Amino acid sequence: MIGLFTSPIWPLHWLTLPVFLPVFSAVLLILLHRRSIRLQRIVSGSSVALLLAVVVALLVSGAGNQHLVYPMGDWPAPFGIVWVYDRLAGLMLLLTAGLAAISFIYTVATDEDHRGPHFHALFQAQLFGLNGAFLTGDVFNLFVFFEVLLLASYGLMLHGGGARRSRAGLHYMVINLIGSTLFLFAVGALYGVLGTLNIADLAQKLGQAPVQDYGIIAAASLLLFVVFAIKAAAFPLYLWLPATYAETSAPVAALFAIMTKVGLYAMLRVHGTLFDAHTAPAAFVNLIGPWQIWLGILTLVMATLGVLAAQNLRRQVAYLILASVGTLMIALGMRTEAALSATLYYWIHTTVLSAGFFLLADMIRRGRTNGDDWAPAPPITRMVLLGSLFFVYALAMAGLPPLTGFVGKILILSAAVDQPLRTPIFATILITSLLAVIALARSGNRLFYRVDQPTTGVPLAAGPNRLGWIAVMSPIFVAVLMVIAANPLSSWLDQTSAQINATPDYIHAVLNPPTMNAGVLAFPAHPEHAATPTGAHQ
Amino acid sequence: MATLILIVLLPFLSAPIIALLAGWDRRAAPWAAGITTLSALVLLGLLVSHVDLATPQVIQFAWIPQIGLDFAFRLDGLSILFSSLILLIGLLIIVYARYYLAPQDHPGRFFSGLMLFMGAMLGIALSENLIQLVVFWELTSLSSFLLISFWQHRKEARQGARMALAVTGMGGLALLGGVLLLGHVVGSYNLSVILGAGDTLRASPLYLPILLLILLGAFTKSAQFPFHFWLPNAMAAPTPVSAYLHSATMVKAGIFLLARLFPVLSGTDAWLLLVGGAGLITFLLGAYTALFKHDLKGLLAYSTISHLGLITLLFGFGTPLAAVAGIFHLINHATFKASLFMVAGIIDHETGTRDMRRLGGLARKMPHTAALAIVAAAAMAGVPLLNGFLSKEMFFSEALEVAPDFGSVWLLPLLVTLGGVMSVAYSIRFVHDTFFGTPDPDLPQEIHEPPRMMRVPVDILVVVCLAVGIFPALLIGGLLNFAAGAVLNAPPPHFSLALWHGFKLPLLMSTIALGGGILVFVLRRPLTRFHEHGIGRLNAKILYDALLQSLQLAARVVTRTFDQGRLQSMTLWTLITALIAGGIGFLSYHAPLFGPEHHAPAFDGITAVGMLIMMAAALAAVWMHPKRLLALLPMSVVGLGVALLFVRYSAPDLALTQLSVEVITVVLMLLALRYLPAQSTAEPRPRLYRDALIALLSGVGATILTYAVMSRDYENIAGYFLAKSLTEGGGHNVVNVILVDFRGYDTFGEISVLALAALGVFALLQNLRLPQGTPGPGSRSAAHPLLFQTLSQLLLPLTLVFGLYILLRGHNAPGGGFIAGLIVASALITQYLAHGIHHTENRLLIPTHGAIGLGLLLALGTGLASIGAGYPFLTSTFGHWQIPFLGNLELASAMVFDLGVFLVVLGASVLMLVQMAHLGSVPLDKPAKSEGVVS
Amino acid sequence: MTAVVHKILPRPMLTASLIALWLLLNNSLSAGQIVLAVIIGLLIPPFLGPRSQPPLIVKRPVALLAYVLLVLHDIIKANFIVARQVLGRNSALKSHFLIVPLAVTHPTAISLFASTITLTPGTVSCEIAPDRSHLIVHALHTEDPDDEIAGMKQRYERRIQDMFGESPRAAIEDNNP
Amino acid sequence: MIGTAALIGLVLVGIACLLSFYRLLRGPSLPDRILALDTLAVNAIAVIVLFGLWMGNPINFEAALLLAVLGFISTVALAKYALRGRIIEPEDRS
Amino acid sequence: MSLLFALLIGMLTATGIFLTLRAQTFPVVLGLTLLSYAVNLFLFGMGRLASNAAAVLGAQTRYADPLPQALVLTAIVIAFAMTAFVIVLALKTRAELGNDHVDGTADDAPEDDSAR
Amino acid sequence: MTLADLAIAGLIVLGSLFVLLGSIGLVKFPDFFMRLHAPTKASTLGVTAILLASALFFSFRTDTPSVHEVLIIVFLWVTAPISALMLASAARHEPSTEPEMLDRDSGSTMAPDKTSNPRESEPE
Ligand code: NA
Ligand code: NA
Repeated sequence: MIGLFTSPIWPLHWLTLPVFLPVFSAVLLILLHRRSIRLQRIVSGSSVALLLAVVVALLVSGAGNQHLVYPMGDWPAPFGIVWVYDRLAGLMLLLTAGLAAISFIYTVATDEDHRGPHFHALFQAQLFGLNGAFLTGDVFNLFVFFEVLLLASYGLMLHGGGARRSRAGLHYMVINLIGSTLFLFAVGALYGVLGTLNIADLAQKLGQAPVQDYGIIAAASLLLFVVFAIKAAAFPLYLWLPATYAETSAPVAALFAIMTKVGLYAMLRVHGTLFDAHTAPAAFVNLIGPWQIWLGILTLVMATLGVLAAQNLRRQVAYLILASVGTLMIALGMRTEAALSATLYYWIHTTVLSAGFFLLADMIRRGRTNGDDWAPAPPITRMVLLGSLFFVYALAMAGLPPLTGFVGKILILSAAVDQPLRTPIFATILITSLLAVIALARSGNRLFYRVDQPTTGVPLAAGPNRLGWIAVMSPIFVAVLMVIAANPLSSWLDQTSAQINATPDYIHAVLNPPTMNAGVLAFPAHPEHAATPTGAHQ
Repeated sequence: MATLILIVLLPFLSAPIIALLAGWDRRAAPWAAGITTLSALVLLGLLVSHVDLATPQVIQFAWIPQIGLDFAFRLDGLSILFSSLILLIGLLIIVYARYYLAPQDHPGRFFSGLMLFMGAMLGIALSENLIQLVVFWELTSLSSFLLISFWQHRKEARQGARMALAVTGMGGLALLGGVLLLGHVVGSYNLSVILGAGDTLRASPLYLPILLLILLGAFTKSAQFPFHFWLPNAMAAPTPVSAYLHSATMVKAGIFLLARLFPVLSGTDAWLLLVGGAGLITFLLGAYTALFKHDLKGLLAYSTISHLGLITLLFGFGTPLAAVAGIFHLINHATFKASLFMVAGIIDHETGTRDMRRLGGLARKMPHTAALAIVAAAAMAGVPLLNGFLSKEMFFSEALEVAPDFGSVWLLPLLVTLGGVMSVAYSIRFVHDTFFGTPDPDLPQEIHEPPRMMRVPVDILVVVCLAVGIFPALLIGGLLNFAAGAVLNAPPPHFSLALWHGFKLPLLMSTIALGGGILVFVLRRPLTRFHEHGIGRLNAKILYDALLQSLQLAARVVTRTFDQGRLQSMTLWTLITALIAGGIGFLSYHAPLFGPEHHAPAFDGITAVGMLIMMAAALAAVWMHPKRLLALLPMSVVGLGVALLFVRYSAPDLALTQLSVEVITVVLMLLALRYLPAQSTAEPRPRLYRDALIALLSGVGATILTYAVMSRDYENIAGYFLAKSLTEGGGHNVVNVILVDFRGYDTFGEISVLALAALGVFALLQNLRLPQGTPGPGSRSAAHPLLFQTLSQLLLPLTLVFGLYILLRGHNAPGGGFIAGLIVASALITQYLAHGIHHTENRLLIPTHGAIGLGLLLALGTGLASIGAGYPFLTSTFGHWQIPFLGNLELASAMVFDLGVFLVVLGASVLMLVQMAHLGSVPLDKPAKSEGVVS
Repeated sequence: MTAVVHKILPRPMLTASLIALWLLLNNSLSAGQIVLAVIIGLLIPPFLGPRSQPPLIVKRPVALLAYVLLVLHDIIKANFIVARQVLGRNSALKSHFLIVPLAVTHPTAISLFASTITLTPGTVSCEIAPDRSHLIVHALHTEDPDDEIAGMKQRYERRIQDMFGESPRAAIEDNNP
Repeated sequence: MIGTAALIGLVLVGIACLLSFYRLLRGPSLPDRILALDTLAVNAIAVIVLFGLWMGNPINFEAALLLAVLGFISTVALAKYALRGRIIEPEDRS
Repeated sequence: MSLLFALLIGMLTATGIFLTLRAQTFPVVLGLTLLSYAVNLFLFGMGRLASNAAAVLGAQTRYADPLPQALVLTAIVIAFAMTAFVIVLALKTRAELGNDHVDGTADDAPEDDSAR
Repeated sequence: MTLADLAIAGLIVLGSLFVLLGSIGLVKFPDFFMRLHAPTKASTLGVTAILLASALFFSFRTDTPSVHEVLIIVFLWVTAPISALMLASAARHEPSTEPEMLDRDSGSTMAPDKTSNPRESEPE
C-alpha cells in the first residue's frame, strides 16, 4: 500500500480501514475455517484490536471535525457512492469497535465461538456491515450494508442453535426481511421522484421539489422511518427484540447492543439531513420529530412494563434496552442541539452498559443452579462480587446516581424543560425510572437475597475465567470515566451535535468534489489521461 | 474550605477500606468507622473555627457547566448544625453497634454501609448545588436499602428495604423533576442564587408543580402522611440502623429540605395548606397509632412519624419563630429518640423480645437502663426540665399564633393539644409496660444490664436531654440562632429559651397534655379494644402491597397480550404501522395522488395478457399454498413472467439474472420440501379474513405508490452514467459498468451478503437432524434415468463454456460475473441431479469456501490496488491493445472485479446447494462434506 | 507421442464441440475468437474428470448423417400427424403402452434410440428399464402395437446398430428397403 | 411485414401461453402441471425470440438460450421430485 | 400500461403479504419470495418503462435509465441470498422445534413470554 | 419486401402456429400421456421455426451471419425427450386416481416392472 502514504489524499485512505480491516479478516477466516479455533481467535482478535486502534486514532486526530468525504471508485457524489466521516460517524465506529472488543473477550472467555462453525468470520462480517452503514452517504448503499449486517447478525444470533434460539432467530429474520422490502419501496419511490440516491443530493433536490410531489416524498420518508424504527425497535415494531436478545448467546447479545442504535443513527442521518430546518421546505421540518417523541414515550412505557413483567434477567435486560431506545427516541425528537448532545451522552451510556449487563446476566445464569430466572436457588457462586456488580449495573440502567444513567437523564430532562411536550416527557421518564428501580430491586432480591440452602449437591456451572470478569467490568470503568470526565465529554458532544445540525455544511462537503476543499484533498489528473487510448476516469 | 469536600468524601473513601479490613479482622471495622467519623467531626470543628461564617461559605467546581451542573458545597448555620448532628449521633451509633452486632453478622457490610449512608447524608447537608443534593439524596435511599436489608434472610427485612427504596426513591425522582424545573425558572441550581429568588419563583406559573414535586420528595423521605407507612416496615433493620436512620438522620432529610428551601417556597397559601395539613395529620395519626403498638420499635417508629409531623407542621406555619421551633425540636427529637431506640435495642438484645405484652418489671433487672429510658421518654412526652418540653412549648405557642389561618381560633390548638395528650400517653406506656408491671412467665430469668460500652452512648444522649432542658439558652441558643439565620436566609427573629414564661396558654396546654396523657394511659385497655375493632384494621402497607401487586399484574397482562412471541402478530403490527405511515404521508399534504403521465408507455395487449397471467399465477400460488409442491409451480410462472417483463422493458441483464436465480431457488426449495410436511394445517377463518384484509390494503398501497411515482416525470442522474460508461468506465453495458464500477462498492457489499448467506447456511446445517421425508411414488424406479445421465455428460462442458461466455462479455453486453456464476452453479447441480452425490463428487470437487474467499479477495484486491496507485478504493482503469492479426483486445480492471463476483456467486450457490443435497445423505453424526463440486 | 497428445487432448470430440460452441455463441469467426475458442477447448476438458461411460465410436459417419436426415424428415412428418390428431376427435385415438425390447446395448446408443422414438411420429418413450432390456413407450394412436414395435426397431434401432457397428443381438428378419 | 408477422406470432404464442397456464392450474396430476410449466417455458422462448424480431434487436438472444437451459433443468428437477420425493440422491442406483 | 404494471405489483404485494402472514414456515418463504418479486418490479418501474431501449451503448438509439436496473440486480441477488438462508432456517426450526409452525407451537396457543 | 422477408415471415407464422398447436394439445388431449406428445413435438418444432426465422432475419439485416440460434434449436431437441421421459415415468408412478388414465393402462402390454405400490419407504 505505498499509495496509502504517497497519494495526495492519503489522510482519506485511513477511512477505508474500519471497513476493510474486518472484511479482510473475515475473508481470511473463511479461508482458515478448517484451522484451529486458536488461530481463528488470533486473527479475529488482532483484527478487533487494530480496528479499535484505528478508530481511536481517527477520532483523536480530529479528522471528523469537518466532513471528510471519500468518493468510492473516484466517482463524485451524487453519481458514485461516497463515505462521509464526521464526529458522529467517528463516535459510532468507536462504539462498535469497543463493543466488539468486549464481546470478543467474553466469547473467548466462555468458548462460545466453539459451538459451531464460522463464528469469527460472521463476527468480522458484522463489524464490516456496521461500519459500512455508519460511513455511507448513500441511501441505497445504506440498504446494502443493512443487509450485510443483518445477514451476519442472523448467523451470529443463531450460532450455537437450540429450539428457543432458532425460533427467535426465525422471527427476527422474517421481520427484518419485511423491513428490507419496505426499505426498497421507500428508496425506490424517493429515486422515482427525486432521481437520486445520495443523501445530501436528496436533501438538495427536496428543496427544489414541486409541491405536488410532497405527498409521495412524505410517504416514502415515513416508510423509511418505519424501517429504521424496526431496526431501532420502537413501539409497536420492537416485538422481535426481547426474544432475540434474550435467547442469543451473551457475547452476541452484547454486540447487538449497537444494533438498535443503527436504526436511530439512520434516522439521524437520513431524516435529520432531509428534513433539516435550514434546507428542507417548511412543510417537512416537523414531519418526523413529534412522531419520534410520542413513539419514544410509548416505547418507554411498554418497555418498562416489560421490565416489570420479565421472568428472567436476560429478558429484563432486553426490555431495559428497549426502554433506553424509547428515551433516545424522545430525546431525538426534540431536535435541539442541547437535546442532541444529551441524546449522544445517553446513547454511549446505554450502548456500553447494556452490553455489559448482558454479559453479567450470563455470568449470573452460569453461577446459579437454575439459571437467571427468579426461582429461589442455592447461594450463587461469587455471590458478593456478582451481587455488587449487579447493584452497580442496576443503578446505571435505572438512571440512579451517581452513574451515567442519571447524568444522561438529567441532560435529557434539562434539555426538555422548554419543550412544548415537557410535561409528558418529564412524567414518562421519571415514572418509568421509578418502576425500573422497583423491578430491578425485586430482581436483585430474587437472585441474590432470597436463597434457599443447597438442597442436594447440585453442581454449579463453572463461572467464566478472568477474561470474563474483565469483559463484565470494563463497561463500568467506561461509565465511571464518563461521569468524571462529563465536562470535556459533553462539550465534545455539544460540538458534535452542532456539526450534525449544520446540514448545509454536510451537503456542501458531499456535493462539491474534494478539489474544492482545502488543497489537501485535491486529486491530480490521472497520468493515463494523456491522449493515449488507455484511460482511467477521474 | 477544601476540607469541606474532604469531610463528605471521608466516609465514602473509608467504606471500601472497611469492607476489606473486616475481611481481615472483624473488630477492625467499627474502629475504622469510628475513627473516620471522629476525624470528619474534628475537621468540621476546625473548619468552623477558622472560616468566617458571617456569610455562607461556598466552594464549587464546574462539572457539566453547559447545564449549570456544578460540584458545589456550602457551609452555613443549617449545614453545620445538620452535619454535626449526623456525625455526633453517628459516632455514638457506631460505638453502640460495635457491641450490638451478633457474631454471625458481617461487620464489614454493616459498617461500610453505614459509612456510605453517613457520606450521603453529609452530602445532602452540605450541598450548594441542588442537583448534587438530589444525587446524595438518592444515595441515602440506596445505602439505606442496603442497611435495612442487612438481615437479608428475613423476609420482612427484604420487603421493608424494598418498600423504603420504592417510596423514598419515588420522592427522589419527584424531587429531581422539581429541582430541574426550579433551576429552569430561577436560572441556576445553586442555593446562593435560588435563596435570593423567592419572589421570582412564587410568581412563576411553575411554582405549584415545583412545590408539589419538591414536597413529594420531602414528605416521602420524612414519612409524612400518606407516605408514612414505609417507616414502621423499615424497623426490620438492626436497631442501630433504626436509631440512626429513622430517628436522627435520614427521616430528617425531608425536614432539612423544607428548612433549606423555606425562604423560597414558603409564604403562600399552598405551602400553608400542603405542608401544614400533611404535618398536622401525620402528627395526630402517628401519635394515635403509636398508642396501640405492642412492638417497642413499632411504637417508637410511629412516635417518630408523629414528631416528624409536628416539625413539618411547624415549618408549615411559615412564621420565622415556627421555623426556629422546628429546628429546635429537630435537634431534641434526634437526641431522645435515638436514645430510646438504643434502649429498645438493649432490651431486645437482653430479653430476645420487643413485645411489650411479654415484657415487664425490667426496672429491677436493669435499673440503669430503666433510668435512662424514663428520662428519654419524659423528654419525648414533653416533661419540664427536659429539652422536649421547651420545643413543645414553642410549638404550642406558634399553634396559637397561626390558629386564625386555620379557620377557627380553637380548632388548631385543640388538635395539637390532643396530639400532645397522646404522645404523653404512649411515652408512659413505653416505660410502664417495659420496666414495671409483670413480665411474661416464659421470659428468660437471667436478664442483666448490657455491656457498659453499649450504655455509654445512651448515657451521653440522655445527659444532653437534661442539660439542654435545664440550660437551653446557654447550650443551644447560639447554635439555634445561627442555624435559624441560615434557614430564614435573614437575621433570625428574637426568641427566648427560658424555662419559665409565666402562666400562659402554652403552659396550660402542656399541663392538659400531661394530665390528659395520664388519663388516656389509664383508660388504654378499652381504647385498645375499640381501636383494634376499628381503625386498627386498615393498614397502609396492605394498600401499598395491593398497589404493587396490581401494577405487577397490569405489567404482565399488557406485556403478554402485546408481546406474545408470535410471529404472525409481529408481522401484522409491522404491516399496519407501515400502512398507517404511508397513509399519513400521502394525506398530510394536499398534493394530487397521481401525475399527468406525459410519457406513458403505449398499451400493449400481449404484455397485458402476460401481466394478467402473472396476477392469476400469484393468486393461484395463494390458492395452492396448502399443498407446498403445487404452490411452487405458479410461483415459477410468476418468476418467468418477471423475467419476460424485464425483456419487454429493456433490461436484458435483469432478465438473465432473474431466470438463473429463479431456477436455483426452485432447486433449493425442492431440496428443502422433502423435510417439511407436504401440507399446511388449516387456520381459523377469522384470522384468514383479517390477513386477507391487511394483504388487500397493502396491495392497494403498493399500487398507489407505484402509479403515483410512475405517472410523474422526474429528473435523474442517468445521463451521467450513459455519458461516462464508455469513455471512463470502458464498457458498453452501462448496467454492468454501474455494477462493477460506478457503484462497484454496492456490488461488493452484495457479494458479501451472498458469501455470508452461504456461511450461515453451512453453519445452520451442521449436524442437523431431520426426519427423513416421505419417498416419492416411484421410489423403485431408476434414480438416475440413463437418458438424462448420457446427456448430462455433454451438458456440463457446454454450460461451463456458456457461463464463461456470459462472464467475459458482461462488460459490453448483457451478462457478467453474477449471471455466469449462477449458470455454472446450475450446471453443477444438474450433474448432481443426473448422477447423485457420490458419483458426482468422485469426479469433480472444488473448495467452495476457497472459491468464496478467493472471489472476495479478488474484488477487494482490485479496490486496494487502486488505493495502491493513489486513487480511492475501487477506482477502475482500462486499456485497449492492438494485437497483430488477432485484433483489438480490451481489458478493464473492473473485469477482475467481475471475476471475483463470479467466483463468490459460484462458490456460494454451490456451497448452499451441496450442503442441502447432503442433508440426510450422510449418517447424522458425521457432518456433511463441506467442500462442494467442481472445475 | 500419442501419450502426449492424449494428455493435451483427452477428449478430442469434446474439444471440437467446445470450439464450435464458442464460435457459435460469439457468432463470429474472427481470429481472436478462434484463438480464444481453441484455448477454451483445450482448458475445459481436463477439469471434467474421467468420463463415466466408455466412449462410443461412430464407425460409419455416413450412416450417422443419413440417420439424422431420416429423423429430421420423420420429425416434420410427426408434427403434421400430431397436428391432425390434436385438432381431430381425440376420442377416436387408441393409445397404448408398448414394451420395446432393446437390441442396442451402449448407453449412448440406447439414449439415441429412445430420443428418436420420442421425437418421431406418435410415440414417446416413457421409461428405460433399469436393466436396459427394454423401453416402455407410449403410443398416441396405434391399431397394432406389435407392428408398431417392429416398425421402430426396424426403422431406427437397426440403423443405430450399424452406424456404431454393434452386432445385432435380436434375430434379424431382414426386410429393409 | 416481418414486424407484422412477429406481432401475429406473438398473439398466437400469447394464446398458447394462456392455454398452457390453464393446464397448469387445472392439473389434474402433478406431471400435468409440470409439463404445462415446461411448455410455458418453451413458449416463453418463442416470445423472447419473436419480440427480438419485432424490435429488430438481437439483444435478448442469451435470455432465450438461458431459458432453454434452465427451463430444462427445473423441469427435470420437478419431475424427479414428483417421481422420487427427492431430487439429489446419495447413492447412484441407475 | 404503468397502471396495469402498478396493479401487478399490488397483486404480488397482496399475495406475498397474505402468505407471509401464514402460520407455517414454507408459505412464509413463498410469501417473502412474492414480495421480493413485487419490490424488484417496483424498483424497476422507478426507472419508468421504456421499450427497445436497453442500456447497452450502440444497441439502439434510446436508453432506459440504467440506475434502477443496477439497483434491481443488487436487490435480486440479496433477495436470493436471504431466501436461501430463510429456507434453511425453516429446516433448522423444523428440526429444533419438531414442527414447521413459525412459533414452534403445533397448536396456535399464544406463546407465553415467561417460558424459558 | 424480398423473398427472404417472405420466407422469414412464413417461418414466424408457421412456427407460432405449431407452438399454439402444442398448447392446444396440452389442453385438449384427455390423458397425460397423450398430452405429453403435443408440446414435446409441436412446441419444440414451432420454436425451431421461429429461431430459424430469427437466424435468417439477423443474418440478412447485418451482413454477418447469425447462426447462434442453432444452439437453442439443438438444445431443445436434445432435451425434449429427456423431459418427456422423466415426466412420463413420474406420471406412470403417480398415485393420482385420474379416470382417463386408469382405463387407458391397457394391462395387456403393461410393463412388467411397473411398480404400482408407490408408498414404500426408501431403503436408507
Ligand atoms: Na416417435
Ligand atoms: Na420439452
